Amino acid sequence: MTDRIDARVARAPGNGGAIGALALPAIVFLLVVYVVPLIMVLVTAFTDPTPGLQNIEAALSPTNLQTLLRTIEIAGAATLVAIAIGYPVAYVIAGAPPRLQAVMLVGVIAPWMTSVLIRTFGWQVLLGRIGPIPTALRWLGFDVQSLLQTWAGLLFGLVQIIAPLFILPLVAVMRQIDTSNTRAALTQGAGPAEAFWRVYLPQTRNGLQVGATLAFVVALGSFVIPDILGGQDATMTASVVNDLLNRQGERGPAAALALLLTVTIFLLIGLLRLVTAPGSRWIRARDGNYTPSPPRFGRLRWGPIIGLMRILDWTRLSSQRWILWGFVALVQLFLFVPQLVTIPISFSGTRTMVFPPEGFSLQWYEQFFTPDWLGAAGTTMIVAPVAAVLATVLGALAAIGVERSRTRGWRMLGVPLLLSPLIVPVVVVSVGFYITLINVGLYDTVIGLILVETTAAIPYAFVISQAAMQSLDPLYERAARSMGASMSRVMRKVILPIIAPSIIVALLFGFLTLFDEVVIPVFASGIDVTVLPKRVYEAIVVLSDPTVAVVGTLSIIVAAIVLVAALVFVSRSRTASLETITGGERGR
Amino acid sequence: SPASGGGTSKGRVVYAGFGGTFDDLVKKNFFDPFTEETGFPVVMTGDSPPPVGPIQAGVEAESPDWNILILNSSGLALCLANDLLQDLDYSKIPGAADYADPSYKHPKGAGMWAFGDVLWSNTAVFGDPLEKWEDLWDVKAFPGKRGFLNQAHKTFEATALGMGIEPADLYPMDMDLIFERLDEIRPHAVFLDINTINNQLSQQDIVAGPLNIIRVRQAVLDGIPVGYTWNEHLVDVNYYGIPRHAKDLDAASALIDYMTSPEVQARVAEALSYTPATKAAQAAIDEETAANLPASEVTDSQALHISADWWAENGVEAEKRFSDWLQKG
Amino acid sequence: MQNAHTDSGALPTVVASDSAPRGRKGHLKISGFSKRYGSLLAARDVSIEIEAGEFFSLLGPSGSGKTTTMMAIAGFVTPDEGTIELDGVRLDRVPVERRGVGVVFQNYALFPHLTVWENLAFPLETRRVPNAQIRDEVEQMLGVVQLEGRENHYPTQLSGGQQQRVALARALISRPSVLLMDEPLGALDRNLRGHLQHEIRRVQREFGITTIYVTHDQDEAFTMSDRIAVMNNGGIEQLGTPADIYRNPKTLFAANFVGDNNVLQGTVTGVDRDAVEVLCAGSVVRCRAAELKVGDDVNITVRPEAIRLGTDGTSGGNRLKAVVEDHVFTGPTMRYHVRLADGTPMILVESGFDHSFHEIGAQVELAFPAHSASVFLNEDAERP
Amino acid sequence: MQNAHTDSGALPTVVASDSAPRGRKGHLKISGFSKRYGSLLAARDVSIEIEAGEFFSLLGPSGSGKTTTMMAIAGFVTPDEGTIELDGVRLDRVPVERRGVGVVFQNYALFPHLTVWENLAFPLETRRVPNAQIRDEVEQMLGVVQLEGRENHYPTQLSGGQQQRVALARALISRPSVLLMDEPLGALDRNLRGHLQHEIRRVQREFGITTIYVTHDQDEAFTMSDRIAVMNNGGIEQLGTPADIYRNPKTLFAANFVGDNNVLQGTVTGVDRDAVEVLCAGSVVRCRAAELKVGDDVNITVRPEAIRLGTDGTSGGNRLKAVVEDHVFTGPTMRYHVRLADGTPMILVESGFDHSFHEIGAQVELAFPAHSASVFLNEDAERP
Ligand SMILES: Nc1ncnc2c1ncn2[C@@H]1O[C@H](COP(=O)(O)OP(=O)(O)OP(=O)(O)O)[C@@H](O)[C@H]1O
Ligand SMILES: Nc1ncnc2c1ncn2[C@@H]1O[C@H](COP(=O)(O)OP(=O)(O)OP(=O)(O)O)[C@@H](O)[C@H]1O
Ligand SMILES: [Mg+2]
Ligand SMILES: [Mg+2]
Repeated sequence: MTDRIDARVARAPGNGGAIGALALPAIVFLLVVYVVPLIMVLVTAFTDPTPGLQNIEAALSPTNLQTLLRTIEIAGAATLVAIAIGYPVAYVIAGAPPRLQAVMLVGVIAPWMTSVLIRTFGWQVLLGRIGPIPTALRWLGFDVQSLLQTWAGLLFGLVQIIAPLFILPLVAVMRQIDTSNTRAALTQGAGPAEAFWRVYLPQTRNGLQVGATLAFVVALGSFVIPDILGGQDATMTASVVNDLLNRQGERGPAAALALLLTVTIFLLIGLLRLVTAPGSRWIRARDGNYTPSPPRFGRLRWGPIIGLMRILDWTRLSSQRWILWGFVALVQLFLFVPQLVTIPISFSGTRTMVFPPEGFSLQWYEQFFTPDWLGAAGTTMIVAPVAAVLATVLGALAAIGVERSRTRGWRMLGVPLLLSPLIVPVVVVSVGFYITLINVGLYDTVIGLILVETTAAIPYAFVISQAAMQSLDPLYERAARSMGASMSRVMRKVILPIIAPSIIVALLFGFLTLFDEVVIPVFASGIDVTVLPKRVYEAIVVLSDPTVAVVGTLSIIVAAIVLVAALVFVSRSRTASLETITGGERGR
Repeated sequence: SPASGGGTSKGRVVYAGFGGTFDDLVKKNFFDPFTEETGFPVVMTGDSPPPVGPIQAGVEAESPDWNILILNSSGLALCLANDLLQDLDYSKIPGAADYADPSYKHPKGAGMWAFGDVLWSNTAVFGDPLEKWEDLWDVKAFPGKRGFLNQAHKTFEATALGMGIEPADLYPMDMDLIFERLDEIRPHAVFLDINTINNQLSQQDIVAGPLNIIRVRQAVLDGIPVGYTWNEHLVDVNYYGIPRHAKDLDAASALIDYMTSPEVQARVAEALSYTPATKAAQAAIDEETAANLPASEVTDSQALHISADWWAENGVEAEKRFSDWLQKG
Repeated sequence: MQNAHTDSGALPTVVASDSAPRGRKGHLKISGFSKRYGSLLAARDVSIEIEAGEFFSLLGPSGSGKTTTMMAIAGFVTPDEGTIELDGVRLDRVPVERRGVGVVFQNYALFPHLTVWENLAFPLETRRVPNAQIRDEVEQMLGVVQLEGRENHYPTQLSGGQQQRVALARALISRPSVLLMDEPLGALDRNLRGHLQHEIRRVQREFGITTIYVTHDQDEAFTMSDRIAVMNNGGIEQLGTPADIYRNPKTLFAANFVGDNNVLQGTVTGVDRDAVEVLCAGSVVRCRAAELKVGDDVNITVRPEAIRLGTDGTSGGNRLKAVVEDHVFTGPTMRYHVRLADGTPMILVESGFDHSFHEIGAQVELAFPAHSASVFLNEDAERP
Repeated sequence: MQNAHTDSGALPTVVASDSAPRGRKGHLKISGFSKRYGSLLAARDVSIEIEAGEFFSLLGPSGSGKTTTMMAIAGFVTPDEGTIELDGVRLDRVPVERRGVGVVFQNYALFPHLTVWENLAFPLETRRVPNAQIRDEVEQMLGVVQLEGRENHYPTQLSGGQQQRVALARALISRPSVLLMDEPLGALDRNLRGHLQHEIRRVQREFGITTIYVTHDQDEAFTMSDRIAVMNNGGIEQLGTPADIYRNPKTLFAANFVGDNNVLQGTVTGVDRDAVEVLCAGSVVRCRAAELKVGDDVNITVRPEAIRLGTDGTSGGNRLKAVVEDHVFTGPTMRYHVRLADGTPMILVESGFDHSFHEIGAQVELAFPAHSASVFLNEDAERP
């Protein structure tokens, strides 16, 4: 395949090589706002307190390596669980009629409307010794005390956070699959389960890979949840970094450990091939022509599983759709339950946050409608949307540039850079943000916060738009060009409208991410500029303030509004809408 | 935002507290009257222990967010080790002259009061409260999940007492021995930040452990079935310090002056259930109140005073080893 | 995953075991099949009985319900009404994978993650054919569809035509008792299509596979089929042998859809036992007998090749005067577009290697026998 | 954003301004065009000159380089060698959107986010045609392709045939000076195809649009084209008018690919000015003159429709005895498969409404004139 790619094409008619320059704004933005602070932090690994490699040596201590291993273990386990519960959900969503599909997708995304912290708080309530889940388990005769500070508890929390990240890309890929080949398998004597295993599953490999990698990476870098739900036996490396940095002031060792974590994540991703194998359905030939790429997925011939599938088929169990639907309903419930807990607690009569709550009062609502909370909410409603729009514009342009440029440099430079804010644990760079913002006089300002928060949303915007571009048949662009449209007109009238639903999804994702982003504001905003997540963080982690339950309840209402809006959007935009959520055209 | 007071002309106090019930009480009883009296608004942020990383970064950038830090002996040691604090001008703190003990008067930290951590336990689980630290290690007689703070400070003392060491022989502490004991309790315990411990106490997820008396007492008031003992309660001092390069020094100084003034010190016992730092204030406490204060005349026989000296000397290493131990998993 | 029967144990199965003798299996009977999509009746009251081993074509324009009917046989479409029986077994509750029906899908439906070889081996593997035999059969099949040397390519690496050949091979390889083909040769060029038409027929005869073949190409349907059903708007317009349908269309639609036809409008002036006489373009035209009465408004259809052309009078039944408007060389034929005196356009075809040649503008006389002219009442004079 | 040329100001542009008179634009000249994909020569030394207003077809089997050649004209494929000129302007450095070339893509390429109406309006909007005129032209075009009432549908809501008609309309609507069509009618049924063939020709003539038409359907190419290039393996086998190619094939490939043909093997026994005599299946067959010498091994091709068939001797040049093996009714013709005495199979076609009928097994005599038999040296006896 390598002989097909050739930089010579820059002179050829057709798409100009210059289209890659669309990636430039995002790249420059990230270099300035992201890479510079990051380097400032990482450099301290070798300079603080004295120059040398002692921090690196310390970071490689057996304890740290053990923690790193545990981090991978936990993140891996959470990812596996997310796959196990997320795959059926994605499958059902992809096969559902458009309306239902929209509802279910919103159902997957909606939990993101509620702060991670609030959900974690929900889990705390649900999983505690006298919480509903252990109580129910005891009632069933299991010897459980508390699920808090156990692996199980941690997995509950982590999985709930990462499941949407896994599900959404997978749905996008599944929607592209032409189900007639599953039908063909049926006519060839394979039952539904066998056909699924041998024909359907292999075709979803791209989505599995991207989704699982995203989920895994986010799990690897998390620390708020493991701290609260996992306890000391589930300490993850990012927690240690945070601890060293925040509580012990050991900046050099923290940077060294952060470096270790970052390198590890990059290596793991390299193994998972997110960056190296973008999974495009099209291969650019040397003249900028496109040919479909050969599949990157092989066959699944795992004898015992095929045997199992045959048993499922023989017993007709695989035809019982209600089993699948029942399971999916349970998963959706699982995704929603922690924030539902906040509704009763928001009416709690006392400060103690227990479930079921004691007494009844509206005091926490009164508390929320004070300048303290409303100010934070107001700032959030400026910072999150503006940064999300900025990130989406930059990310989408970059995706178009990277995907349509014939110069490989854009991809090789752009993809790792654009994804790095997702990959490098945010706690690492946040200190850098703090220092940089102080130095340029933007610390504790709305503009400064918008700039640095934008970096966190760019990867989502990029990944989602890129997926859309990869499945957008270049033929449309050719057709438009042959009708006299300039490249800019093709962008405006063809590419952007076709991938518009994906861009809206990217925008939504960016907004939700930032609506919930706590680590960056904890560092990059000071006393005067406070955003809701930071306020929630303080309320939960510091103040034990049930006002967070009010925030949780209100965000459920906002999520419901978004759901209705999404439905309206779907019914308005007819064919385009979900048809193209991350893939331009129907399976061919 | 909390800063809506602004303080453009007059300056303001930005205070790094511990959060939770404690900060609520401080605000209600001291900061609100302070603002009323002096016109300096107080912005409160909370985290426990103090966020050394951001403070350090702020100090290095010569523009820390905070101008008042509340510290215990371990926090003070940590800040000193990183050279984050500036010398206090005691000439502007007349109240300090009346300190009951010279240890309250640190060059970079003005003592406010003595506070205490007690052994608490869930009475719905155990009936009567546990009585001594050894009970905490007796997982057979008293099964259930224990909750400790995720810091060496005070956890070490509780552990040492838990292995039966006499309070008089406590210092210097033998860290190796302490970690052995910690290893024993580890499977039955969680080690979390104070606010999470507080939450889990309320949610009755943990059933016993050491915790600040204010928080324990609030839980009792909230109707959570917990009891506690004054036996071998751990006593430490809270200091107010000012970071180097802090802004609005006059506001910060005014607060320290205010907090050490006789009128305020006189209210400490009632407001916080802590023992005030000045002789006059201590003398004014009646017997009945004293029985519910840490290291008061009544309870002092049962108190164990945390050694600021030991922590100043060993604090950094202790915390480091402790977080390593925690991390081991 | 496809349908929700609850009592799974008692399901009938139609797949013949591998050791059972092949041959007279595959008697298919569709009775009163109807399928509704929303307000659209995609199939209405379709009844067809197909003998074991018969080659049966569904011929009709786009959207006429061909695929719907076929998918009902395969089991992907659940009939709203009607039943389908295979060798006396009602298929209602037989799941797709046990029907023993091979399908070539309209859009190939190849497994994109498997190579050509693996695609072909798939149906054999599901039936647990031993590996050595799989190898033999796949190799043989590759030969049949002329894809030797391509076995390690993936579908996306093949041309459309090659993909369709793989699909065909894959459906044939497990020797089903019924083979359904939905326009399997649509994407192929003429020579290959001819070759494969022949191959399909050969394999079909060899194994006696009952075959239902969907096409909208009349030539293909005629060349290959024992019988044909002409479909329109979800219903069957006419069912019969190719010659029957061609020479004796039952409806104007069938007359028009199957092969080229000239349509003339006229009024019945006389009816006798052997013929109907119609006044048309100023002349009286004798047509094949039909149940009509004098005064009826009618359409006459005459096949282009039934018309002979000359400047002088030649023998034959009917005669009409016309002017040559255009002539198109198509290779084996020369096609003349002419116009009658009243302005009606007509087409006629001269065949053979050496055609007569008439200049544009030439006055010619058209002659065609009475039995080549069909006549229909004007009511159903809608075009498809 | 649109292309990477630095000196974009100096680019030649080929689009005629809207006020310029239409008509004699569109003279296209391809010289020595070659295109290589890896080791595969997708087009080799293709040279074609197409007159303004001509209807030119590329006819060839799958993979013969038709699309490649067409895409080079459109500007999507960069020639490795050779030049393409439109009205004397070399297109090398003219970007796609300024070539003024309309394209109907092989797989539609309709914009999925636009309705039929919006798809048709797109090229007009690009050229900033006033709204009122857009409305008129779109409406007219909808009529041409019989899609009135569908203007608010999205492409996914249309059948394949309807989609292709929209694609066609979209390419025609901006009246480009060259129209490229890549198998535009492949997915349509026979009647609609005929209708659209006619429409395409009408529009093409009306506006004098130079048209290059890719197809692998010989009938279509013959019916529509002024001239045809027969392509094979990336090269042009023969270029000429339909009748020329059909009657006088230059290569065995052309003889076989264009129309049905019978191939007989033989040895030259005599050469004179008017004919070549070949010994073949035991008889001497007179063929059209060719540059051969006695003793050459040759292939003879004879069109099925050139052969007349009878049990008795009929007039004509050559005579061969044969046995009827099969007969297939195709509607306008009856096709006989016969076998010569030496075992060579042959096909012949009887046309007309009333065919003669010969039973399977009947002894018949085949007669065909010398000028209907082409003869080729045996070297190039490879099949495509
Ligand atoms: N799943 C479906 N939902 C709604 N309408 C359908 C569905 N499947 C088919 N139809 C409609 O039913 C009618 C018959 O469709 P069918 O596919 O059987 O036609 P066809 O004869 O195979 O046409 P073609 O030659 O274009 O393949 C069409 O109008 C089609 O739009
Ligand atoms: N981008 C490409 N990369 C590699 N090979 C290509 C590419 N495009 C075309 N080819 C090859 O070049 C040859 C000619 O292809 P082309 O598409 O021109 O054929 P075609 O005559 O249009 O065939 P069809 O009738 O199947 O459309 C084929 O063998 C094809 O596989
Ligand atoms: Mg169909
Ligand atoms: Mg092509």
